[in-house]
Amino acid sequence: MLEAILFYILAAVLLGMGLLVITRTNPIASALGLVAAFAALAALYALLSASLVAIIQVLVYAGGIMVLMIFVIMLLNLHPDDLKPMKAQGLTVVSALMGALVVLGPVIWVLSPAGSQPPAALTAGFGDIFAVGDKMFTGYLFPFEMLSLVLLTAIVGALVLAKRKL
Amino acid sequence: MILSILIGLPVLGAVLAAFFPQERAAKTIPLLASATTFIFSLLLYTRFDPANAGFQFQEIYPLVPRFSINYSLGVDGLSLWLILLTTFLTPLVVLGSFGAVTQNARGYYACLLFLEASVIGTLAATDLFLFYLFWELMLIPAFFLIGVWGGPHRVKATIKFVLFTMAGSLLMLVALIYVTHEVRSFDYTKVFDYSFPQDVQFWCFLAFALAFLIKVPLFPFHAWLPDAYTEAPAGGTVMLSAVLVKLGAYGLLRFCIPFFPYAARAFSHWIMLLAVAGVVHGALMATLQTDFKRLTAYSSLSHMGLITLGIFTFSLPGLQGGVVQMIGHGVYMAGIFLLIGMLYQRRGSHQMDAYGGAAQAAPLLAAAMLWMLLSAAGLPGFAGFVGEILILTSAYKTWAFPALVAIAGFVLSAWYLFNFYGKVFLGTPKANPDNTKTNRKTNPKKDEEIFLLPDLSLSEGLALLPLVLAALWIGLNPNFFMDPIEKSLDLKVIEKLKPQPVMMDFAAQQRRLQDEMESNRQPRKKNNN
Amino acid sequence: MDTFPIELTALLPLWIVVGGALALLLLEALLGEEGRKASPVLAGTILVLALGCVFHLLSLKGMPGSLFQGAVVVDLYSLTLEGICLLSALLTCVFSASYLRRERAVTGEYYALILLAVSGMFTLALASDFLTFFVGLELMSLAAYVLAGYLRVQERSTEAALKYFMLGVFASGFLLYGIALLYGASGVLHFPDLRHFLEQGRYSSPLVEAGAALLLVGLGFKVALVPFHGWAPDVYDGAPAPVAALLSTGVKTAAFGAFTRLFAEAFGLPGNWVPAFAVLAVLTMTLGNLGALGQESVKRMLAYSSVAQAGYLMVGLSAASLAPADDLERAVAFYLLAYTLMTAGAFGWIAWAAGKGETGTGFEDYRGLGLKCPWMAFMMALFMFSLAGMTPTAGFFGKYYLFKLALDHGLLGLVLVAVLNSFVSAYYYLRVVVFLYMKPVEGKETAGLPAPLDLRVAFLLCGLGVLAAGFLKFPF
Amino acid sequence: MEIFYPITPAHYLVLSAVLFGIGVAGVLSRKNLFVALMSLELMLNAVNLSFVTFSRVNGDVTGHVVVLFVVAIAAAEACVGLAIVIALYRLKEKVDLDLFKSLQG
Repeated sequence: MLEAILFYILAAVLLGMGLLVITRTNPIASALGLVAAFAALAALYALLSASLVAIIQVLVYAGGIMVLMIFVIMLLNLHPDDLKPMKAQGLTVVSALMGALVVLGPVIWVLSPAGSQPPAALTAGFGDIFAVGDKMFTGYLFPFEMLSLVLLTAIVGALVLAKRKL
Repeated sequence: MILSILIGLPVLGAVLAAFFPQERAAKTIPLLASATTFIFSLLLYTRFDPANAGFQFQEIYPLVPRFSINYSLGVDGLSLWLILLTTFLTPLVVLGSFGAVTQNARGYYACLLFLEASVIGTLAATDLFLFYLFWELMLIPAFFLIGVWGGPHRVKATIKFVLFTMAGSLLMLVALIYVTHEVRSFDYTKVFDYSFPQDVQFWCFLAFALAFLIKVPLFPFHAWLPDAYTEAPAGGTVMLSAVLVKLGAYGLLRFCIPFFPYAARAFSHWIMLLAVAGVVHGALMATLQTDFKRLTAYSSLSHMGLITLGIFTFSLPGLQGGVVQMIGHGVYMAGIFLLIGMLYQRRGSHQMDAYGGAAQAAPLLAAAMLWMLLSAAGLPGFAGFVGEILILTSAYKTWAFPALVAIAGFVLSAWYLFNFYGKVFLGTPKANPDNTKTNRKTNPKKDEEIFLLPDLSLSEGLALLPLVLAALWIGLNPNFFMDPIEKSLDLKVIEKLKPQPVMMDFAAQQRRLQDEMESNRQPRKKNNN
Repeated sequence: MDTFPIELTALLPLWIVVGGALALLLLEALLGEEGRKASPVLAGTILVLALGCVFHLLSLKGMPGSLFQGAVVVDLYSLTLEGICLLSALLTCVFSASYLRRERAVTGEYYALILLAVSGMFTLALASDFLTFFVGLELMSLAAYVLAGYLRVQERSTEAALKYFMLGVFASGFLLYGIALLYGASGVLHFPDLRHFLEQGRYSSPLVEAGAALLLVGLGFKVALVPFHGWAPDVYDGAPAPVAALLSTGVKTAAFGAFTRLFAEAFGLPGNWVPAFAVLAVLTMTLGNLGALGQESVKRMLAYSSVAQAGYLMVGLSAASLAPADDLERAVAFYLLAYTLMTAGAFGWIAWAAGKGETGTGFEDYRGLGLKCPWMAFMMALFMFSLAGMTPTAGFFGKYYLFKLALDHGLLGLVLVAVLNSFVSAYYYLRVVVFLYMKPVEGKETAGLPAPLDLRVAFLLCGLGVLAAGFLKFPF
Repeated sequence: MEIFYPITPAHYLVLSAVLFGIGVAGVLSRKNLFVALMSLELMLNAVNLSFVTFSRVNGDVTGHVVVLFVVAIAAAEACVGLAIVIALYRLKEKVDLDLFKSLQG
């Protein structure tokens, strides 16, 4: 019962904040909405016994990516006139939302065996740093190495695109 | 090796001509290369064994081993004369273009030689894939020849030509993939021996025939021809009319009919009707033209209709007539178009109105033209006669109606050809349009210069002489051409067309092929070990 | 060394390229101006070295198969894809060298980014599980976004980067969702495990289908299949021409190569994908060609043409669930090789001929160029003939193998549509040749453009490759 | 009431699908670059939720590994995306997608 109450509260926060993100004119408001949504997500991860992921979500997303984004928004210091309010695009939003609901939701709801089966019994330490780390550094060592190159590329790319002189 | 050398020599000539730094050498190199090719190709005739209906001078090397595509060449009665015709005409075209082509001459000759090589390759290929490679390859030099050195509307003409030809060949490619997948081999003789089920025959025949009939061209598919012939430079028109369109007829004889005899018989009446429609349409259109190059283009269309008619009689005289007419048509059309090019070079016009009384100024040119026109009109003793008579008589025996209509078309052809001759070469001389009225004020000239129409130069005469002699030789001694090919035509086309007494069971045939493949594979494995 | 070496050496080309990227960055940082000048040479050397390494590995017997606990698979197919990507990158480097000098925008980072993109391509070509696949795709794409916007003082370049980035990440979202659903259904990420799972037929939900469909949408965006192609013409047109060469060849090769492996090896379900792929193929070819028909800029025409070319590949891929994986991979790999040679060549040619700031990319700008620079123009004509699929060029052989594959498995209607399309495409490809050689020069005579030696060598190799590729022995 | 309680993995999946839909709608409808970027982040996070849920269902932490990878990649993407925004801002002084029309046609 507790899980259900928590789930519904978190889901409401998540979706509400998500809608906030895509409807606000001021990007700062959107960004704050996104932070809140990420926090709700982290809590949901915790509900799903993914402790490490929940922590990382807060640290990296809310703590890293969002700070970067807000920093850039502040840096560019946009004039409020530059930020046009949402025009008559409500229709697009509604249709996209309806599309997602109509197509994806029921497909998963009705057809997923996961929907009806009880979840697997968990081993001790499921989702903690040891279990995840063990998996990451054995079966997924190669993509992990390549991930370092992704970050390198991002750094070099940002440098190339944003530095003053070519 | 003879055939490879025959393909290689023009390619070598083309490359040398294109790379040689001096423009002067650009003329001698192509001439040397093409003349050598011709002399070398005579070996084909001297060593050809008329008693053998199969392929001779065979060469086989693997080309794409994984798909068992081979570089395999061979010559039989069907292709012998067409190869010789090609090698015979190319040096003459080179020689005849000396005066006409002044801009980017190196590229022009390179294209010409390249075209020759690909034509020889097409005629000599005995692997279906290789055939297709060469067949499509012809398009590229022809595209450049018309498009770069052609007349004012050359771009439209060359695009039309390429797209028409491509449309046909792409469908043929699909059929070719299908056929070779069915037979599991690209080898000509393997496909030749295979008998396809009837519905396959229908569709594949249509796909193959479309490609070849566009090239010939048969009546409703001829829209590219008048433009391409008119806009191409003289040498290009010669190659088109004398050599390239023959490949359409050759394709019918070589692939379409023997591969799909059942469908060929079923469609033969339709094609005969269309062929005759082409004869009449070409003749009628020719009478309406004021541009004599266009007139000749339509007359060529008309004559090609006759050749198609001869082929689809499916009788030995008709086929022989068709082949002889191909050679004859090649020779006299080459002559006529070269002469037209020479006239154009002197006056800059293809309009009959711009000329008149040219025979007085240039008697040799007029005589050569008359000679060629007589051949074209089918006067006895000249190149056009034998083929025509053979085709018309055998067509009459097969189906009287189209033959009679075709004869009517031929009477018309004499009329428009001589009308053309009369307007251009007889009557009172007319002034060169370049020098009339407005031009005369700014650029006063003497009267002689106004009517100036110089006679043949040495190189032009040399280019025409062999054609004049050949036109007579074909007319006087047609057996020289018909005898060596009789056996091949008989065994490769006519025999195949006879209704098969017992159609082999399809499944059994597949099994036999598979067994054959297995047995082929095993000894090879042993060799590897 | 006759048999295959162990894990690390089997991935040697990758290590060489990664090391090269790091070396270039260090060079730029430590030597500054001097390092900049040397960077194209160094990048070229590294790529040649890696290419040699790939050739050596190809010649060895006994492929190691999967390595790193199934994360990657080294076989003839992946090595061939690596070779094609290296070829594309090498050509891009040569085209870039003179282009960047002309635009005064030489930096070591540019070449480092190319090498990073190549390592992403390698990862993608080698990938044998979804995670590696995704990481490779992102590595490649990130470098590609930046390269597309490299000339950021030009509006068109930055805009291309933006459009590419937005749609690229958008597509990644779908792709990732597809992976999630597949993971949910099967509980595995490795391709062979997924196949095993599907073959057992234990799954009872359309989760797999929904996942695969989302995957298809995501990949469709990445390789620009209609109706997910909207970004491609703008990006290829807006990006600097040498980068467009890389985006339309190397990036596409890796993405398509992995796409093929995914659907040939992971989803080997008979008949399931034929209708979906066939529809995509028909749409992609037809709309790509129709788009190209109306263009007045050669660069933009090439952009649309590369969309259409993806359609021909889809014709072959339609047989994915019918044909043996080997046959399919062979046909696709050969087509990608041919496509890389001719498309990279064509974009490189634009990079050369368009002049400073890429001001001359229209058909009209190339009037009579064939007479001024006959050999360079001839190369472009050769690429056009190859793209149009005329014999004996590589483009013809590529199309032939793909169409043959589809036809052998009974997709006659699809092949007829493809043939019709390739007929239509001949018109606009030949139009380039018409402008080069057959239109009289109007207005003022311009001098022929100078072509540096390295460019000439690159074009010559490209041209020879286009002519000879069909006859060479293919690795597998 | 049965569909609301008890909470099954399907609930999480639907939540994830709706969040994904919101993200897609944001990307499609908003012309402001920052909002578009944030919507892209929403999409990736929605997928992450699916991964974590499936991990729970399968009792296998592979999904968690994927999520960690996605977080890193999302950071890299945000980094490059913001760099592009800055480059654009330097050219135009605006960050509106509508302004960039020179490439259409």
